[in-house]
Amino acid sequence: MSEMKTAAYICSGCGIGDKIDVKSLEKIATREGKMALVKSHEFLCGEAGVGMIRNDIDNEGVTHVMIAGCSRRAKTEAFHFPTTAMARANLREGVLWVVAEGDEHDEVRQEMADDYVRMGCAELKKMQVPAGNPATAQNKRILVVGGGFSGMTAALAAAEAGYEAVIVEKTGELGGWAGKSWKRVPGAAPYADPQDTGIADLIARVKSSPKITVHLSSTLAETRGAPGRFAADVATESGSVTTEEVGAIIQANGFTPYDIAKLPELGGGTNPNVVDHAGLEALAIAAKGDTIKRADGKEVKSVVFLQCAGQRDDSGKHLPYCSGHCCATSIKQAMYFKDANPNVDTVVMYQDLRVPGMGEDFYRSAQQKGVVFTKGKAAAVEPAGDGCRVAFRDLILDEDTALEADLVVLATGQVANSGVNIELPDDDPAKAQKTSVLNLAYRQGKDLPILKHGFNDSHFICFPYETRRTGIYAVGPVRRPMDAQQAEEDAVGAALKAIQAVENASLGRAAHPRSGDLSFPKVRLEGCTQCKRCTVECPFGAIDEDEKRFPLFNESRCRRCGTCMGACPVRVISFENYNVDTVGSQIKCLDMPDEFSEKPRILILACENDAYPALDMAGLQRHVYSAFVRAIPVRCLGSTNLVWITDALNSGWDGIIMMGCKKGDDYQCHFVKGSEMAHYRLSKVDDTLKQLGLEPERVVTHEIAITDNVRCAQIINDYVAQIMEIGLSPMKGFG
Amino acid sequence: MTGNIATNRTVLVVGGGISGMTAALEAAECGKEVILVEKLPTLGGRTARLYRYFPKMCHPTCGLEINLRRIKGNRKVQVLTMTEVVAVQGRRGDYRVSLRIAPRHVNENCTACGDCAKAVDAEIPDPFEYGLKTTKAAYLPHAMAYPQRYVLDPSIIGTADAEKAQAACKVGAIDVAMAEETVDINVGAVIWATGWKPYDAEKIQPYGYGRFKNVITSLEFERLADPAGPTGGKLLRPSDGKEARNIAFIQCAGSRDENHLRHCSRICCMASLKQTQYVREACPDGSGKSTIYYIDIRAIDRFEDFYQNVQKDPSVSFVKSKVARIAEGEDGNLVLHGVNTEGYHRYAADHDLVVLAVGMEPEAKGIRLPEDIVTDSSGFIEGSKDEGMFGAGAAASPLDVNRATQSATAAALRAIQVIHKTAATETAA
Amino acid sequence: MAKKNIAFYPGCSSQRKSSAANYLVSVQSMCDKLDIAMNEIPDWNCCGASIGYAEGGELPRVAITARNFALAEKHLPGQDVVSTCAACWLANRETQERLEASPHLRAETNEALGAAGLSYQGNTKARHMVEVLIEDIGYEGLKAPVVKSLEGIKFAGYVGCQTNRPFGIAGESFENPQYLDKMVELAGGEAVPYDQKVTCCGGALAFSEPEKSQKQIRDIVESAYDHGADMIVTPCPLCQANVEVYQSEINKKQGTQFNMPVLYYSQLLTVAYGGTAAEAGLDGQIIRASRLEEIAGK
Amino acid sequence: MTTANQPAAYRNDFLKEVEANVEEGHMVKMCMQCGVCAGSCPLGSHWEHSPQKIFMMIRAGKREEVLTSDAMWMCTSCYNCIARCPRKLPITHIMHGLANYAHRLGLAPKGQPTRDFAVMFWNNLTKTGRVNELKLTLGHYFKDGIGAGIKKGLEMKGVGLGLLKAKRLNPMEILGGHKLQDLAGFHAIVAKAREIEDRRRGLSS
Repeated sequence: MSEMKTAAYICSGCGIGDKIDVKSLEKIATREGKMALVKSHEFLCGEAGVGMIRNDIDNEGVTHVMIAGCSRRAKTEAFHFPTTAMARANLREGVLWVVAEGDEHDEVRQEMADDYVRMGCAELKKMQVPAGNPATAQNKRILVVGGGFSGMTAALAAAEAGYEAVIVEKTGELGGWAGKSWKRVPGAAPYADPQDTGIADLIARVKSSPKITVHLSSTLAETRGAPGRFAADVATESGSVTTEEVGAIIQANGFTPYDIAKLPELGGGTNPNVVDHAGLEALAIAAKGDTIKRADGKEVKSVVFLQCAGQRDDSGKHLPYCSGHCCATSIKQAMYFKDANPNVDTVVMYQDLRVPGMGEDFYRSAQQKGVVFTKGKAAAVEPAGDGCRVAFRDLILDEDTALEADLVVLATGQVANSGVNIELPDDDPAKAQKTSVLNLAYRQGKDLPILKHGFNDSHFICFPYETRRTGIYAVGPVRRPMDAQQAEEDAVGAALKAIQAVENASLGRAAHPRSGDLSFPKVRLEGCTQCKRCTVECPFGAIDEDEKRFPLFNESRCRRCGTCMGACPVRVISFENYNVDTVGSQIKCLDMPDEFSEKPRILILACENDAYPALDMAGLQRHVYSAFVRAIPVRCLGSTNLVWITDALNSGWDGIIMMGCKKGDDYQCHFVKGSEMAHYRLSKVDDTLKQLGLEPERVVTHEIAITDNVRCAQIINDYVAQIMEIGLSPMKGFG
Repeated sequence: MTGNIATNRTVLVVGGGISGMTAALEAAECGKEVILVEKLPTLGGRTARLYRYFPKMCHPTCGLEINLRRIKGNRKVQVLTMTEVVAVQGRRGDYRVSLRIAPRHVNENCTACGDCAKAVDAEIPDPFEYGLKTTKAAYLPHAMAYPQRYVLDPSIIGTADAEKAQAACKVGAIDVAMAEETVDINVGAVIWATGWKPYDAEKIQPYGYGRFKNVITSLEFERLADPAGPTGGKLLRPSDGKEARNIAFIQCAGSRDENHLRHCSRICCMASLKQTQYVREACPDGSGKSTIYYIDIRAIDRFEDFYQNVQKDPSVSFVKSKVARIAEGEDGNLVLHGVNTEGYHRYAADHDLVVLAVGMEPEAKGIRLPEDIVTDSSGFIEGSKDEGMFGAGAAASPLDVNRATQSATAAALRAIQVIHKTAATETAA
Repeated sequence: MAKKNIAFYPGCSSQRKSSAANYLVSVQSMCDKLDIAMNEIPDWNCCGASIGYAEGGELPRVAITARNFALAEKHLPGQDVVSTCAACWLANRETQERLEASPHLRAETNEALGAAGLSYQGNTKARHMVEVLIEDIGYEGLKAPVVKSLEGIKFAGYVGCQTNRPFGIAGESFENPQYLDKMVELAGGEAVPYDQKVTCCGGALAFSEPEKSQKQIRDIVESAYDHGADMIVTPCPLCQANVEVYQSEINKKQGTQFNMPVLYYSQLLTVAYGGTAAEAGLDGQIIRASRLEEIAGK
Repeated sequence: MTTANQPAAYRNDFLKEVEANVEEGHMVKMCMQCGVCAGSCPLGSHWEHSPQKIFMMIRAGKREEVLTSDAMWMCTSCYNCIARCPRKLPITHIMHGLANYAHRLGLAPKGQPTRDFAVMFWNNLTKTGRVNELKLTLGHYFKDGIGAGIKKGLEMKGVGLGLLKAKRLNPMEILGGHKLQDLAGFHAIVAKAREIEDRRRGLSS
């Protein structure tokens, strides 16, 4: 890297020059910021302004640029200098638009702008343009665990885009549950009849694809590595082991039907004439489109489907969730009977009929065929005569009644084959009972973290593939209960994410949400005390431990949130463009007014994803807040290192507001646990405050949503008032 | 047009809502060139106008921020706003697409400083707020608008207001003479992520939307709940600005109805369950009451948890009934007439605000799609016969956001497959 | 040659000296002014009305209505079959729809008609007089002959059921149809907002379930008073009869003081077109529309 | 056709019977129990079973309860239910059809006033081809006997006199009134139609 040459550019446009003394800012950038070049411009983001910067970079050897003007979120197209380190001082959204208008505020407004220029310069000098990983991982094959409908669809989707795929299937054949079904719920207009499962075609395409390798009767004995360089030991039943080198993993190992034996009151496991969906599919396959016969050979003349059997249960005995597909599946199976013989009495007993979207057409079609739907809740299924007697509450006719049928089908739910729940303690018997699917050689556990009810779903609504293990994607019913139509979309989507993961890995780029980021954590191992906080706290399981028990960073698993950096008590972890010093130097560079100035200084550490945009938008909408605050964006509140807090307190800051995302069950932190970790660490700040003889109110945290633009202004103003009441920090002048 | 030159290796994404942005970004982050066109002046689509998402009660703009940052940081995605597709010719792997770009009258110089808005007098119904408030005729579509540039409403072009706006702009961003442009581009695959529109509630006559002021749509209710919305987040009813305390949510307003939309719109049950929590939040003293009138509550998979929690909420009650009709009382209150079919109980229930959980209709319904495109009976896009064009998100099916982005991700791969095959064929030749 | 020729199907209530005789009289006067020639279908029979269902069943009802079409086709070829009565129009339209939809039903119907040497071809169109006025003459055309203004009289436009549902007049809404209001206004009167526009008067159940029906009627009249109406105007003979005739009953039983004239749109238009009270059938009102009579007398 | 008194619950027998014999009966199965019909009926508060409930009872096999219900007889033919039904069930017609079927089977409630009136109406109109309003009115008043008829007639005297005065009730109708020229043809059509329909239903006229 060539020698650093810094330059500061100060924009006086958008009214900045009218309210703020730009000459003073220039002076500060030169004298205090020690910028080699300092220039101002009345329209910096315009062609001439950008041209000026570009020229300095190209011809004057400028390597580091500090732009003081609008927020870092604005004018990103204009200020696009990818080879140059850049810091932005937010004079517009952060000062001009939020400080109250009027001459009486000129002084504090100017001080605020002055400080932001100081901070911008300080940050800039500690930054480097990320050089990227020189040794990126290049394997681009996709491993698919599970050879059912989802798995085969995913493998084919990858192959069709030019990527090799490896399928590892536990059983001796491809096809999964769909392969054991007579037909599937229709996935295209007119949504009137069951359609062919398409499984035979999928199997044929998989087998004939030169890009797909299939391992049958195989499981994963161990999976090591990271995106772009996974090594998976594929063990066959016979004991032989093959190692497959792959770049990304799709986990599509499906579901297990909820055990009907757990529903004895509905005849499950006790009555031979009570089956589940899978049992009925077997009977339908045996019938080959003809009249369906029971296991005992009797032709079924009447059948009842009991929906939500062992599902939507709030007693804690059965599955609490809805499996989503069962209404359509029962409709499909009811059609098996009606299509073969319209005279079969076919009743679907439901509580809420759940056939979203075009499923409504499928529902209508079943009614057209004479399937009777009734809103009711079954109480008991007992043997009666040659068949069953279903006692139920008829919710429409408002009576307890009963009906008789030759066969009862229980619409039980899907239980995810998600492997081990890694969050459980090792001695938990529930953990011991489960067999791992992926057998990841990760510090943080063998399988994907479970979101809820045993499914490996993403927690994010906007980002359904954001699992907590980069480059590993759960798909199909292991991710969320679903039907074939959804599984198909899911599998194709997951294939894309796997492809993206290998492409990212090959270039050393971060995945979402910091997609494209080339920085990655660097660690000074000589300073490391092997405290393991970084490995434990990493939300993405990116850090292992090497044989000497030092942290081993797997860059292509890392999402660049900086939680490890925040966790590190000895501050040996850093990013080239974001580190303890980039923030620390900003905290320490202020022109701190003395204790008697009545001008407190409040530090805001704001999550760049939500809180900082909220502050920006407070500005955009001109919600006035105190000019005593100085906001610094952080990648995640989880990257907050406690040294920043102690540094700030020691430097005489009067208060600190930490603004992060919501934590808890419905967390909104983009890095899963960052916000929670920050809160946890801060619970220990009290000791520091006590040692310094400071009030606990000097450090506060708030959960801020991106919509909280009015609220964050209010929080600031209330806090400043509170600090004024407590009094300014006695620490000033000691820093 | 500036930036990338489109080729038959380029993916065109039509629609800049969450599905379109997702499809564009997922393809671009796999290394593909993408052109993303949006009809409106800003990206963000319908979801940007929602206050919160179910089931986490998180904020749609949170994901929007991330997606915008991805777009800002990825030069492979080229965004064209105020742009519509007017024609598609050619075939899979080699389409010629005509784009029509409407004049924004504000160029790239715009810094979003707001001087033009101050200068202009004319006000228009704020499109972002469904007209629940007005905005200046020179406006930034919303706080997170991208591109962050103002727009001049066509109604002031040729008036003194436009001149005033131009005079007020210090950076020469306003171009009153800007004209409509037509551009032809070459692309290999097209993803239609044109999204959905709310079913026209006025057509559901017995509910009196458009006749009774206090009958509003679920989308309008989102704006009322939003602190950045027209009422500052207070649930004020339109007739008299009184805080609504006894709110009815009518499910299947247009959906599951052969007089209106044949399909189930999937999201509305969860949307109303979510909105009951806005009511709860708005009335911390517990004085807020929500009543959901439904046929079936369709809270599938773990959404069931959310449903069960709402069921436990004493401020929310459920009536299994499709409301027959609504009558307006003198005080602006509304009387809902119907029968609870669980056991047959007739009601005439008084509410101070009625929210219609309006159904989703494909936005593309009614606009001319290329002939090759296949739609289902409700007008949702199934894809093109030549398998080079794909529907994504709510353009393809009534989907919630999570499933829409999933669908968009899948569509991105399908488009990549087309590009891959085109490239392979051309290399081979 | 008249501007327009129609095959007129009066229906039982609108025959001479029947309960809607005043409707017939005023429609005739109105059509004269508009140059519409009403050619009565020779030897037409009752449509069966809705209430015919219990004894009639489906096919006999369809068959007797089809007989009227068959007669129109035979004697008045090419002319639309136009009714003034809601029930007649509905029966005609439903019958036509079903015969179009089901070849089986059509065959059975023709088998029945064959017993009288008739057959249904399906080449006429069943319409309501209001449709002829709005679609063929147009509001402008309806306004043209107006010579007297009904200024100062407030009307509640009561559409009722069967002129409105399930078919309704094209372009109108089920819940808030506007055409009566427009007719009132083009005649110079004032149409008051009215929330019982499409409420059911009880129909034939006015006979069999008088208590239940009279509750409906009470709502309809009361709301007209509440909205400041002087008179009610309607397109339906059964609505007219029920709402007018039972006011005295309701007064007697419930102590109300209803005295609200209930008129046909054709009566309003006839007066506005300069017709006499007799031409407008105003002498057929049980509750006299004195203010309208005054205007007609001027 | 099954005519067992109490068919087993949720067996298709009665549904099939309805589909075969009731006007538009094939649409009963399409109901999704939203209840908009029940809430739309002007006389809804007076009956025991709403249309949607009747449809559920048909599917549940409650033959006797359905056919003896008074619900169908409360229909004013206002068509609100038809206009609003999201499944486009022709509810008015189905209710009429059920009433007709129950009546033809002799199961409809005895003395149900609308049933009586409806029968009278049909007989009145088929007699001469057109409705004789005077005879219809008188017949209706006197359906419960002379005494009740006179009482009812006196009660409604005002109404009758009003119509008479307004020349909207013709006392001469008592002598015959309007009558078709080809009455024989008309009767032949009615008879033939009924014969065909009864044949279809397996009933004898």
